[in-house]
Order: sequence, then C-alpha cells, then structure tokens
Amino acid sequence: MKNEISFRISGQNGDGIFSSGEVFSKICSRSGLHVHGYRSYQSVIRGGHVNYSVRAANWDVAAPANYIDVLIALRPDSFIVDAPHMSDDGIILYDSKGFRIKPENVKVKEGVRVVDMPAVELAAQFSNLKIVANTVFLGAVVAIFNLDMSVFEKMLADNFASKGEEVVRVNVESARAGYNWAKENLEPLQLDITIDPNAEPKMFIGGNEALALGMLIGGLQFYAWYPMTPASPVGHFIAKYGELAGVVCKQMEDEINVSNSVVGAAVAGARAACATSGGGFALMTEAIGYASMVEAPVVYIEVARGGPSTGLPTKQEQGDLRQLLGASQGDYPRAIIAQTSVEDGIILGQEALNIAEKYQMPVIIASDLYMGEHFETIPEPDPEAIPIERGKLILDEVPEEMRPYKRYLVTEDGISPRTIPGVKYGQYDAGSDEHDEFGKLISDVRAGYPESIKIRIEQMNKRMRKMETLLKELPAPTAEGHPPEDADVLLVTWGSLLDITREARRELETQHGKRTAHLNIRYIEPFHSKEVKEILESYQKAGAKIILVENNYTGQMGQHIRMKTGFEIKDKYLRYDGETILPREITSAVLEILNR
Amino acid sequence: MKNEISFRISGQNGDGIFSSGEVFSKICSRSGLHVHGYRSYQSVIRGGHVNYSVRAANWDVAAPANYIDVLIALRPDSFIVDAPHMSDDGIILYDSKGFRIKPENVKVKEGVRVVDMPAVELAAQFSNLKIVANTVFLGAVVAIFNLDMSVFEKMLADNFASKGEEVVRVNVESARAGYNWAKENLEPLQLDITIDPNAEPKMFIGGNEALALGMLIGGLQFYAWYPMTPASPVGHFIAKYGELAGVVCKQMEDEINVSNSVVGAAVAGARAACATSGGGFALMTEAIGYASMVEAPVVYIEVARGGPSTGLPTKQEQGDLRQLLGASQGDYPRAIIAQTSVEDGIILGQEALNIAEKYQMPVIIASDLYMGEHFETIPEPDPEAIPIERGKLILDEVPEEMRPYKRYLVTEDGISPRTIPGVKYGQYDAGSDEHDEFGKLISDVRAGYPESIKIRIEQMNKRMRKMETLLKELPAPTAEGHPPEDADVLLVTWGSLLDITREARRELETQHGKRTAHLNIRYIEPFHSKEVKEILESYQKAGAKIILVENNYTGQMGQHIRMKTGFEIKDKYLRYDGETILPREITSAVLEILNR
Amino acid sequence: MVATQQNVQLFTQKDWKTDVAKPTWCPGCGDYGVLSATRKALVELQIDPTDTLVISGIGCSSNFPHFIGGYGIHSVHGRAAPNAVGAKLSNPDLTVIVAGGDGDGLGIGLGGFVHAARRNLDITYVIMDNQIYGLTTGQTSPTSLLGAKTKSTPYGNIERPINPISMALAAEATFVARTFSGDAKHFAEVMKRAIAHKGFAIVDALSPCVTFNKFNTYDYFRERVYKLEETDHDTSDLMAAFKKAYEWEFEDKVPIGVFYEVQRPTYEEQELAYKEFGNPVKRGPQRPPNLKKIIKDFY
Amino acid sequence: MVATQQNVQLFTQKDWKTDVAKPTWCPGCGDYGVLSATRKALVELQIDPTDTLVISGIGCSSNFPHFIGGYGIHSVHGRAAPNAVGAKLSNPDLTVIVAGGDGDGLGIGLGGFVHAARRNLDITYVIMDNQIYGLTTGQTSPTSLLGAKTKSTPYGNIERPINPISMALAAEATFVARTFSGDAKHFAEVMKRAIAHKGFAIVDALSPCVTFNKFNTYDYFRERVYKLEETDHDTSDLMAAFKKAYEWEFEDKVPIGVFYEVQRPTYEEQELAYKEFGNPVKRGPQRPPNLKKIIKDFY
Ligand SMILES: Cc1ncc(C[n+]2csc(CCOP(=O)(O)OP(=O)(O)O)c2C)c(N)n1
Ligand SMILES: Cc1ncc(C[n+]2csc(CCOP(=O)(O)OP(=O)(O)O)c2C)c(N)n1
Ligand code: SF4
Ligand code: SF4
Ligand SMILES: [Mg+2]
Ligand SMILES: [Mg+2]
Repeated sequence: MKNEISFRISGQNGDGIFSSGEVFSKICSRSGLHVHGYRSYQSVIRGGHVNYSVRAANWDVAAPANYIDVLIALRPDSFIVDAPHMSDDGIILYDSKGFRIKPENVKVKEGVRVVDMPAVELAAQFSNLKIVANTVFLGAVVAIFNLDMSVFEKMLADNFASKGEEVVRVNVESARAGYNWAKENLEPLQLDITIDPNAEPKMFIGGNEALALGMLIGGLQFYAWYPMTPASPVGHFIAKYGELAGVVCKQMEDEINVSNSVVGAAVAGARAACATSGGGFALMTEAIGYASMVEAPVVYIEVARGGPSTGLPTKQEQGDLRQLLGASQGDYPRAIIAQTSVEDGIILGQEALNIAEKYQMPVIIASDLYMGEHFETIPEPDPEAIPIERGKLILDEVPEEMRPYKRYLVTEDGISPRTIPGVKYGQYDAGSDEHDEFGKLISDVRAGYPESIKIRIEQMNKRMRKMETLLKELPAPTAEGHPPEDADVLLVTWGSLLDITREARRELETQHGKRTAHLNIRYIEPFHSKEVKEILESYQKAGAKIILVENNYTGQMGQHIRMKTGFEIKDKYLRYDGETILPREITSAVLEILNR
Repeated sequence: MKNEISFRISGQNGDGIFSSGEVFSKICSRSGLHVHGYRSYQSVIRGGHVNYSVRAANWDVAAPANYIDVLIALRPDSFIVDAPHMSDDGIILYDSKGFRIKPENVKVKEGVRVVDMPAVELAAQFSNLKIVANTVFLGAVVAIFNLDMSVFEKMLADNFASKGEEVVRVNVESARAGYNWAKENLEPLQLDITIDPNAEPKMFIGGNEALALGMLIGGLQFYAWYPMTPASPVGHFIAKYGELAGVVCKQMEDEINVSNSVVGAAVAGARAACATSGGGFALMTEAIGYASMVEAPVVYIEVARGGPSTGLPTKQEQGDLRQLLGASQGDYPRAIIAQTSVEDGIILGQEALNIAEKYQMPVIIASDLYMGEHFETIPEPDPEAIPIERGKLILDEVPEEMRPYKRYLVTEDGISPRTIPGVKYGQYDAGSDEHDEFGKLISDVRAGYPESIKIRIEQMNKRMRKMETLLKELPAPTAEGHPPEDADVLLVTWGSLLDITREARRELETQHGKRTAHLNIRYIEPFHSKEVKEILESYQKAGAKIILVENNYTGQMGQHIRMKTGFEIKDKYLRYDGETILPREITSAVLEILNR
Repeated sequence: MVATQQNVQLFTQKDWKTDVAKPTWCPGCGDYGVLSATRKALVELQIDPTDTLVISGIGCSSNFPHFIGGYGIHSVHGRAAPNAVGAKLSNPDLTVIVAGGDGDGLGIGLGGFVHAARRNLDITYVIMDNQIYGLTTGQTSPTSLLGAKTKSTPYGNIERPINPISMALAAEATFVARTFSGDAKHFAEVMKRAIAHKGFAIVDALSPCVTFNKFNTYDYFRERVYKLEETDHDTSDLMAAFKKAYEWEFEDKVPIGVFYEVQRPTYEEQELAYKEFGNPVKRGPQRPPNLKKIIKDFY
Repeated sequence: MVATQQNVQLFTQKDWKTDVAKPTWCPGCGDYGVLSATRKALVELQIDPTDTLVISGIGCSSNFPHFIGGYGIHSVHGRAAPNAVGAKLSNPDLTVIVAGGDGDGLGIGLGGFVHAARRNLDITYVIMDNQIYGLTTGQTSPTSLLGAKTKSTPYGNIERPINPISMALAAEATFVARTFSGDAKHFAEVMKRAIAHKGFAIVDALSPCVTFNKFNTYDYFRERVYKLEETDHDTSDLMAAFKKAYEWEFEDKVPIGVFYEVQRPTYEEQELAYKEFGNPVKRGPQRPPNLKKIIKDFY
C-alpha cells in the first residue's frame, strides 16, 4: 500500500496542463496533505510537450516522486516522455477518440494499466470547450485516489466564481461526470493516506515566490529585473504584490542596468534586490564588484538553468557556482548562500537582506530551476520571526564627534558607519576607485605615494575583514544522520539537493539497510573550511564512503570544497542532462558505488 | 662594482618623462645592452606624478631594479615617491632653480648624493623649451654611466630628423652641454659593463605590444576592442600596424559587443581576438560561454590591474584569476594561459590563435599591468618559427561522404570538422542553445525527450573532451633550479612573476647561499594537476619550504592549485598594494619565512 | 553575392528552406510572415545562400535563422548586431541579415543596434516587432504602448515606448522602413529594397504576437496602416521621415513603407585593411608581409 | 529639495564645494566650465546639497561628483543612468544630477541613457561632450567627427558620429538642450532650466578636451555657436527641434540653448508603489502591511 499520491498530467503547451496540475495540487492541499508540485516545460510558447507532476502525502514530501501512479496522457508524446516513468502498477488515462492518440503510440511497460476514457465525450455534454475534458479527467483522478469530491467541487466554485454561476456549474458537472465514470469503471488505488476534507489548507507556493515573499517580509524597498527563465517568477511576484505593498518594482532594459540600478538604490538607502539566471548574471558581475567596493548592500539572486550559454533554458542544472564565485575582478567581500528549500526561501529572503545591510556588501543567492520552479506546501510565514537588522546606519544627522564624516572608517570588524543621502553632515562620494576613509580617490593623482599605498592596504584589509566577521556570525554546517563511527556513507550536496537527498537517504535506510549521513552546503562564501574539513575527515577516518552528488558536469561544489579544505571527494554522482535528480536515482548511484 | 645600469626619471605628467625614459632605454639598447623599462603613471591626464625606470646590463635583465642608481628628479614629489628607492650611493640630479624644488623637499637617506644641476640654464642657451632640459639631464646621465655619447647623438638625430636640422642641432648641443657639465662636475659611477657603441640594436618592446605582434605573426584577421587601461596598447598597436597588414581593427562601443563581434568574426572564419582589463572582461564573460557553445575560435586577452571594481587603474595586480576561471555560466571548455614574459608574448600570441582554432574554443590570455606595460629588449621574432595550424577546417566544399553536414559531429577527440560561410554544402546554424550534431536546437520543443537527453549528454561530453585532448598536447610544467633533494625552498608563482622571481632566486643563491627552485604556472586551464601535485609533494617530502608568491590578496593561484591538487601552500608572500614586486622584496620575504 | 545571370533562376525557394520541418512559432504568429517575405525577397534578388549569414539574438523571433537557408548564427540575447558587425567586417562579401525581436534589438541590444547603424556596414536589420517579450511569456518590451498590462506591468505600463523609426533615423541608418506581417506583398517588396540597399538598412516589421499581445493585433494594424508608397512621401527628406515617424503616436495612423533612404559610402568601402590584402577571410590568415616595416619602430 | 524662503540665501557656493583642493582636470579643460556653471545653477535654485545626489560613470568628466557638494556616486563606466534610476526611484525626493562623458553616456552607456530618458524620471543628465575618450588618452568617442585622427583611428575615423540632440529627442526626453563650456553665463542658465524642468532633462555640454582633441577646440566652437534664445525657435515644436539638431552637420553652425521642452507626467507621479506608503527610503523598510491579502492567493 502506498502512503503517497503521485500524479502527472502531460500534453502540449496550450492544453491547460499547468492549471490542471495546480488545481490538483490544491485539491490535495485542501485535503490536509503535504504537496509537492513540479512542472516541465519547453522554450517554445505553444505546442511543446509539457507536464505537471503532483506528489502528496501525510508527511512532508519535499522531492519529486520516483514514479508516477496516475498519468493523464493528453498527447501521443506522453507515451514517449512520461509513460517510461510509470510505477509498475500505474494507471494511464487517455482518450483515444478525443485526442486521437493512435494505438501504436501506446507503448508501456508490463503491469501499467492504460485506460481509454471518453473524457471529451463526457465533457461535450456540458461544454464544447476542449479544456473542460481536463476537468473530467481530474474528476476521475479524484476518484482513483479516493479523494473527497467536495473539495474539488469547492475549488472549482472558488476558481470560477468570478466567471459566473454557469461556468461553475459546467465545471462541477464535468468533474462529477469524470468522477462517476471512474467509480463505475475503475478500481481505486489502495492507499494508506488520511484525507481530511475539512483540513486547514496549507500555503502552496513555489521556491521563487517564497524567496520573493521572504524579501517582502524582510523589508525590501526596490526590486529591479529583466525577464529571464527561470528567475522571472520572482519579478512577476513582486510586480504584482510588491508594488501594492510599497515596493518599487522596475523592469529595466537589461541585466547590466538592473545590476547597477540596485547599487544606486542601495546607496540611496533602499533595501534592494534583483534576480536573473546564468547569462543575465554574467552581465551583472561588473556591478557586483562595484557594489562591494562602494560598500552598498544589495541582494543578487541567481536561479541557474542548464548551461553553458543559452543552453537548456527550461532545464535544471547547478552549473553556475563557478560563475558566482568568479563574479567580477579583484578580491572583494561578498556572501554567497544557496537556497535549500521552498520554505528556506522565506528565511533566506530576509537573512540575505539583513546580511547585505549589516555588512554593507553584496549577497548572492544561489538557486536553480528546480528550486525556484517547484512548489510545496509550507507553513504560513510569521512576519515577525526575523528582525530587520540594518547595522551601522546613521539616519539622523551625523553626530558632531564623527565629523568630518568618514564613510569608510577603518574599524576592527571591517564595517564603517554608513549614511544615506538626506542625512546632514553625512555627504560622501561612493566611488568605485580605491579611496581613503573619506571616500576620496587615491588612484587618480596619488597612486604609488607611500601614504596612498598605506591607505590602499588598510582599505583592502578593512573590506576583507568583513568576511571574517560574517563567518563568525554564520552557523557552521553539520552533517545530519548517522555519526561518523556509525555511517556507511556520507552524501555531500548543496542547495536544492537537500530534500531530494534526504529522501534518497530514507530509501537507503529503510529499503536497503544503509546507515547514511548527509552534509548539505548552504553558506558558500564565506565558507566554514575548518568545520567542513573536520566533518569530511571524521567520516573518512571512520571508514564511511563519501559521495558527492551534484547537478553539473564538473562537480563544482566538490571543487570548491577541495579548494577550501584540500579534501577531495573521489566518488561522485554528477548529472548534467537537464533533468532533476530523483531520490531513487541517488539511491541507486549510492548503492552502485557502495557495491563497487 | 655594479654590473648593471639603474636609472629613473620622475616628475609630472606632461614633463616628458616617458619619452626621456624611452630615449635612455634605446641608448642602452643601441649600446649593446639588454634593457628593462617600466613606467608608473596616474589616472589623471596631466599633473600627476609619474616616472620611468630603466635597467640595463650585459646579461638579460628581465625584472625591475631593486634600487635606483641615478635619478633625475624633476619635481618635489620625486623626493617623496622615488628618492626612498635610491641605492646607498645613488645620485639624484635636480635643478633647484629650474624646477623650484625647495631645499626642504630634498630629503634623502645618508650616502645618496644630491646634485643640483643647472639643466634649465644650460638648455636656455639653445632653446626656450623647458622640455630640452630633459635632454641636458640625459646628457649628464650618459656621462655618469660612462656610456658613449655618439650613440645618444645618433638617437637624437634619428628622432628629430623629421623636424629638421635645427631641432636636431638644438638637441644634440643640449645633450653635449649636459654631458660636459657632468664630466666636469661629477665622478662617473664605477661600472663593470661592456659597452659596444656599434652593437646591433635589439628590439625594445612592451609586453602588450609583443602579444599584439605575436598575434599579427599568428595570422590574426580581426581584432575588436574598447579602450581600457592597461590593455589599450594592444589595440593601439593593431590600429596602427595591423590595419596596414590587412588586419581589421575595430573599436566597438563597449566590451559586450567587442566580445560578441569576435564570435561573429570567428564563425565567419577569421582568426579573431580582443583585449581588455578586469571590468571590461566582466562584461565579456557572457559571450565567452557563447563562443565555447558554438565552438568558435576566439582569443580573449585580460590585462589585469588593481581591483576590485575601478580600483587602482594604473597599478599592478594579479587579482583577476578567479574571474577568468569563473567567466560565464555552466561548464564549458576553454583554455586559460598566462603570459610569462615580454618575449613570451610573441609565442603566446601565435600559440593562442592556434589552440583556439584547432580546438574551436575560446582561449583566455591572463596578463597584467606589469606584464603588459613594461618593456624589454628581445630577439627579433622569426615569423616562421610557429606554423599556423587551423585544425579540422573545411574550406572547399563539404565532401559528399560528409553530407548532410554535421557541424557538431561527435568525435573521439571532441573536435568536429568545421565549415565557414561560403563553403558549399556546409551550411549550419551556430546556436547558443544546446543542439544536436547538425546544430539543430534540442532545447526548444524537444527538451526532456529521451533522445534529447541523450544528445545533450553526448554534446556535453564531446565538448568537454576537448579539455583532455588539449591537456595532452600541452607541455607539463617543471620546476627549475635545484631538484627536491637539494633545495631549501620552492617558490610557486604564475605568469608575470616568472622573471622577477628568477632574479630573486639569483639573489638568494648568490648572496644568501640558499638553494632554490621555482615553479611558475603558465597553463591554467586545462591544468596539469598530476604533475603539479607531484612537484609540490616531492619538494615537500624532501623538506624544502614551499612558498607562494602572488600579486593579490587571497592567493588566487594558490587556491586554484589547491582546488586542482588538494595541496595547500601554507607559506605565502602576497602583495596587493598596487606595486610591482621587486626581486629584493621576494628575497627578504623568503628569508624571513625560512628564518621563522 | 547576387547572382549575375539575369534570366536563370539559380536559387529557388527550396534553397531557402531548412530541414526544420516547421517553425516553432505559435500558429498565427506574425513571424511566419517575416519568414516567407524574407525568403521571397532573397529568391527574387537571387542571392546565394552559401554566401549568406543570417544572425539573430534570443527570443521567439530570434529562432529565425533555424528556419531559413544559408549559414546562421543564433547568438545571445541582444547581441545580434555586434555579431553581424564582426562577421561582415571579416568577410565583407557575405550577405548579412539580422533578424530579432523588439526586446532583443531595442531593449537590451539598443546600444549595439544604434552603433551598428551609424557604422553603415552593408547589413539588413529586421526588427520583428511585436511590442512584447514573447519568449519569456509576455512582459513589456521597449515598444509596448503606454498603459499596456503585461506580466511585468500588471497595473499598466507607465514608460513611453521607443519609436523605432525615429530611433533608426537618429542612429544614422541609411535606409529606414516599416512593414507589416499582415501584408505579405508589401513585406517582400520592402525586404527586397532593404537587402538591395547598400548600407545599413533597418526594417521595423510589425509582427503581432497572437499569444501575449492582445492589443497590437492584426486588426489593430489593419485599421491603421497605410502605404507611404501611395503618398507623395519623399524618401530622401530626413525631416519628412521624422514627421512620418511620429504619426502613429500623434495621429493614430501607422505608415508603412520606406521612410528614408540615402546613399553614403559604406564602412567596407572605407576600411583600410582591405585595401592592399583584400577580404580577410577569403585570403586566409597570413604572416604580416610588412613585418620589417612594423618592427623597425621598436629599435 | 528646493528651499522655500524666497529671499534668504540658505545655500551658497561654499555648500557646493568639496575639500578636494582642485579638480584633477588638465588646465583649460572644458569640464571646469561645467562644474562652475552647475554650482551656480544649484545655488540660484537654492537646492539643498544634503538632498542632492550627483552621479557619474568613469572618465575624466566622471570625476565630477568629487568636486561638487552633495552626495555623490562615482559608479562604473557607462552606468551612471541606471544608478540614477535606482536612486531616484528609491528616494524620489532627491535632486538627482547625472554628469559624465560622451563615451560614458553615448558609447557604452547608450542603452541606459535612452531607456532612462523615455522613463521621464525627474533627473538632469549632463553629457560632458568633448568628442573624445579623454581618460584613456584619446581614442574616438561616439561623437568624434568623421575623419578624426585619434589613437584608435590613426588613419582617420570612418564612422558617422551620433547626434546627441536627435538621439535625445528620439529617446523621448522631455527637455533637450545644448550649451558650451566657453560661455559660462549661457551654461548656468541652461543648467538652471534643466534642473528646474520636471522630467528627464538632457544637456549636451560642449566641453573641449584641450589635451587630446585638437580639432573641436574652444575656437572651433566659438566660430560656430549661436544662441537659440536669440532666434524665434519654438521649443515646443519637436520637428523644429530635429531640424536644429542637424544644423551642425549640414550647415556647420552649432546652435546652443534649449531645443525642446515639453511637460509630461513624470514616472514618479505615476509610480504605484508610492501611492499608499510614500517615499520608500524616507519611510524605511517595512513588513508588507497587507501580507494576508498577498498570501491568500497561495491557498
Ligand atoms: C542575457 C539574457 N537576458 C534575458 C534573457 C531571456 N530572454 C530571452 S528572449 C527575451 C525577450 C524576448 O523578447 P523579444 O526580443 O521582443 O523577442 P520575441 O520573443 O518577442 O520575439 C528575454 C528577456 C536571455 N536569454 N539572456
Ligand atoms: C567597463 C570599462 N571599460 C572601459 C573602461 C576604460 N575607460 C575609462 S574612461 C573611458 C572613456 C572615457 O571617455 P568619456 O566617457 O568620453 O569621458 P572623458 O574622459 O572624455 O571625459 C574608458 C573607455 C572602464 N573604466 N570600464
Ligand atoms: S509567443 Fe507570440 S511571438 Fe512567440 S511564437 Fe507565439 S505568437 Fe509568436
Ligand atoms: S584629458 Fe581632456 S578631458 Fe581629460 S582632463 Fe585633460 S583636457 Fe579634460
Ligand atoms: Mg518581441
Ligand atoms: Mg569624452
């Protein structure tokens, strides 16, 4: 008996795949379940094959399902792309007449039940809109998973309320028709799941939106962006909700100017952020060094996708770490932090704004397509949980004893008291050239003078000291799971692979009797070299296998770890085909390595 | 007795410092000496304090001098910036009346002879141009160093020939006046140098120009640029000489478009290159990944300067290595090679174009301000020494057996036969998206299909295989100097520190009795991890101290080595104050570390 | 580039097709019109695909090179123009056509667009102008009209659009035209003139996005367009061209056709590097024949 | 921003000086004129330096903020405009002045320049136009004239310059003027009108580089400039403005003064985010007061 729901709908872009997937996700959420939703899509706007997968359970599912139990197949290509992922006893619903899927398309492995359901015909009783057939199919799926039909009906009523009673009626009746057809013609699945049709629904949100929401809660004031898959949803969210909450949301003309406008905003005193993906980030890099040099607090979000170059714009990769580390010329302080879950987006959005402002430096958030574009149920955020910390900021006039004001005062922690335009006696120039404590240039006429050389060294040291100060504030990473003396394997991952790897560990533990541990990196710069080294060495000494799992070709985090600790993780499972790694794939890779 | 000449002239920008320095360099060169010239300058155009240092000897001097023996001090600030670098028995020539240098400015250490020379008054006999005083001074310097006056006179005649006899006469007589004054009033220095006034002069050229010349010899066809210190001289050279040799030299509107125009040129079939510095390179990064994805051969030159951001635009730093390594999103093949000497520029210019074209990928040249903007005498290049290798290039029509033509054919070495527009049956689209062997996109409508996933993996593997193929072709690095069992210290450096460190080693060996070895990295990507590791470990095992010397804050090459080999070089001498490291500074740092 | 024999059709439609079965654009997308008109113009001009390079950036429209014969570059977003500049300067005998979106050319790529234009290389640049970011699913583009509700401006666009015609004129392009995907014949005629023009030719191609732009539809344009060719518009009069450029804004009429055309020396004609040694790509990489003359300055 | 009391001089020249003893420009550089005229205009308008932000890119001219009172941003090359956009949108009460070179604003920064202009934020943008790249020691800039021999064009420039006036007009700026460093009084007057103008104001400031530009000298301009104020030029007539824009090119006369001025709603006046919660920076970071309303869409 399964203790989870695994569903997918697939077809052409334009078939209403995503809205059906979302509807089913919310049915599950409103039934008191935890939900995980994930879409796969194409670059072309219409016609490409797309799908939406939903996984739901009483426990907090936070990874895509290994297999599909129920698939609605709207197009022949569903049998090429999706059917291979069916579980051994899965059910595929399709409509041979409605969608003209020819029998030769229907190729599935043994055990999978392929059901030809007259969804279009059933829908035709109520509407001649083809899209209504999706509702009929969903009604059937509700029946197959033994969900409560009233939840679906209420959802339809809510969703279509604005379109009038007639539309609601048509949809509800279509859904019922599908539900009844399934009840009559199909055996429901045997599931060990508790459904509560009266449950308080949970918030269901994507990783990008959670990050955006986190920043709104964190007091964001200015957001600039330029559309780029898969980072655009952050902008769409803030354009829609932020503007109404007093946040300026500006679509700029390109990423260079996005990246510079946020520095202007930050110098002017706003909490400022922006988001993009790989190629856009490349264009942003010059200004990131500039932000660090003028000590402006800015949050830069990079949601990676398949590279290099335009690459696979709608596909998953963790391939941009090297770019984040190498952004902009010279040595300069900045934080790089990976988003590790949808829920983490709420925290990280606030944390990043706080670090940026307290340390007066850029904070780069490393996310990726899977992270940003999958959905989960999460607890409602508490807007007061994390205080807004602005650090050494002078908002009234500069006190007399601090005049003449030194914007770049050399301090022990590397952080200087900061003013913003409008503050009396606080005037200074934020200059990208090397400067003295007042902000005056030393590069122009005084370069090479003994006192300029001294100032240069002092300012470099001051700026770079922020990295040490910050490192002390950040919690050190720990390995979860079995302690060294007790573990067969330590999995090392970063960012978005946290929950997927956790689930693989559960499989390894429960199905294969392996004792596992897991180190997932969240803070990339500054890096807890000492602690990470200790963890790795302790597991190695105790004889555990250490395995690196990453979604890229060269194992970029593995290289970073080696650079920081000297420790080489020799065993690796690296994926760079654009697909999100599934728990079972990690599991078998680990088993394979352990059995070598 | 000194076996070298060490001279500097300093004053304000506009005082003719650089041309005087160049004249003196050429006097030395025409006297049969090896010469090293180096300028220090400011961002402002007029008024800033600048200097030009010349070092010359019978042996091939390839590093700045540790101390100045003769200084022409044209401005009060010469006593602040330059005088501290005088050797213990050095001579400073200045003109208290002519340049109104007040006595309180004249502060020097004991032993240094400060000579008030009436250069302006002497010059006034022949001309009322203040600049002629420099010629008078230089005449004196020729006398002090016991050089042959006829060489200087001939130089003046050559230089001013186009301006007419009268100008030549004025200059020659001024020079003589200075020479005679010095012969009468000053003891010449005791030098152990052989002067040959009839020597064949050597070519005297800067690191940037040598690289540019190397590329011309290597068959460059298209060069794009946007001015940026200290990379501009490459562009100035090609604008002046390349255009006349059939090389298109285009100043573009910004570095993004520079970086893209060279890809367009390369796809069209030209050997294409461009150069910039840190901030400009940041803007170029997106197109570097694009070049690699479409497999276009392009050479990108980065001449680093003091960072971060605008930083110290006229100062030295090796601070951009991390940026070069992190350029552009995703994993993609590219070579990164450091220029190691002026003479190496001739070789590297050709080598880079060959590698780019043979491997159909971007080659990044890592240089820096010191490397690019210092001058040395070098042997005249042999234009046929290095063959032009174009690799798998189809220039006639595509043979029948290769049709339909596969631009991105999967091959064992990763390199596919390439066509260019104009070649019959060779049409293809150079696309930045992931593509199949024909160049057709797989990302648009076919992403996620089993066959697309397969193609993606094949193309990634194919591209990345080029890194392995290339690594095999490149000569592995070796340590020079004492073998492990016999060495006190192994110095590890990269690029421009080659010759400076060599000279430090000479000091350590001859003056301090230390047995030294040296590993200088030239090939950065792909990297000879195995060989470098072996070298480091062999010296470590044998008990030699290993010391990293770099011109940046974080020891970026040290980090790269650790990332590639796991080997951590704990002892470091890092300079990030914008100054070029002098041999004696390395020497004392090494001694200090050895004595710890 | 242009075939010389007059009455023989050396190149046909077939030569300008690729084996991509079907463009990936949405049914009804204006870009189909751009494609067929361009093919038609190329055939009529008897241009050899082997010597043609079609260059784009990134966007729905920028998939263009994959659907048309000849060599192609599908570069990165906003950088079609500099890619074209590099290619054309390296091999000035190529026919170079740039095609890409309004966002690509006038948003992120505006700088390169303007600077390429003033260079007056012999390049044809077609802006496939749908007043929206299509590929990224419908945000405002630099030509989106005031008030446009898009994903990035859910409450309406408050930023004045760029006027591609006056921008092209200010950029010193020597041929400036506009045409409309809904009028195949007019489009092919304009394209023909644009490609035949010696110098930088800009065509603002009104090419409706049927999926995301619900305002600037075929009907919107059909109601407003009229042909300059049918008026007494003087294409050699720069000021008249500027005046026509603002008709859409001030009079709600959309003139199509050639706004401006002038003959000026192209960049290629003045480029020094070709003088002695000819076309760099055709001649191939060479050792500098005058090496001695170059290095003598360094002694 | 602007002091209210009429007859009291709250702010004087002193407030607009900094403790940088002396600008680092070459003696005779046109930029000195820009500086003193700007200071004069600011004093006459009684603008409070504490609420002023002067923003530049990189170049000789871009050292400007260091020499003038108020807060300053000396950003990176070509990016003064987007920095200004971000600052102004975050604190719309600031007086924001951008000053930078022709290369900075019209070369590398052209895209940002044009897009900022069409946004019509209340910003004043002064192009310190010397027709050369000064700081990098004399290469062609986008406004260098045809034939100019520079370090990058040793055999003469073959690329048509950008016309900053017609470019500014095509960019939809609501105030477009030109002035000349050699005429202090005219400069201060134009600056005053530009800063007072509500909306995006562009001033093309002819500011000779005495070191590297041997052609466009003070004398060159003195021989050619004349004042639009002394003609019957109608600053509300866009076409008349375009006509005047081309006089330099076609008639070898250089009109200075205001070419065009129009009142249009500024971006700030239409920005939704200020409606309920006011100036973001002045109000400070806040929790979204309508959080419940936002998150209800996610259930
Ligand atoms: C550097 C970079 N930024 C952003 C994107 C994402 N992107 C792809 S196409 C596009 C805009 C497309 O609009 P347009 O050029 O008008 O073409 P259309 O799709 O409308 O034909 C954007 C923003 C990208 N690929 N690269
Ligand atoms: C990204 C980048 N590219 C190039 C440079 C080098 N650079 C500094 S100033 C400048 C041009 C200056 O010309 P302009 O803007 O006209 O100012 P001017 O010096 O003439 O006043 C250039 C190319 C830079 N600092 N950053
Ligand atoms: S989204 Fe718009 S522009 Fe893109 S293909 Fe569809 S109709 Fe055309
Ligand atoms: S180089 Fe030219 S622009 Fe720069 S300060 Fe000197 S005169 Fe002015
Ligand atoms: Mg568009
Ligand atoms: Mg300039």
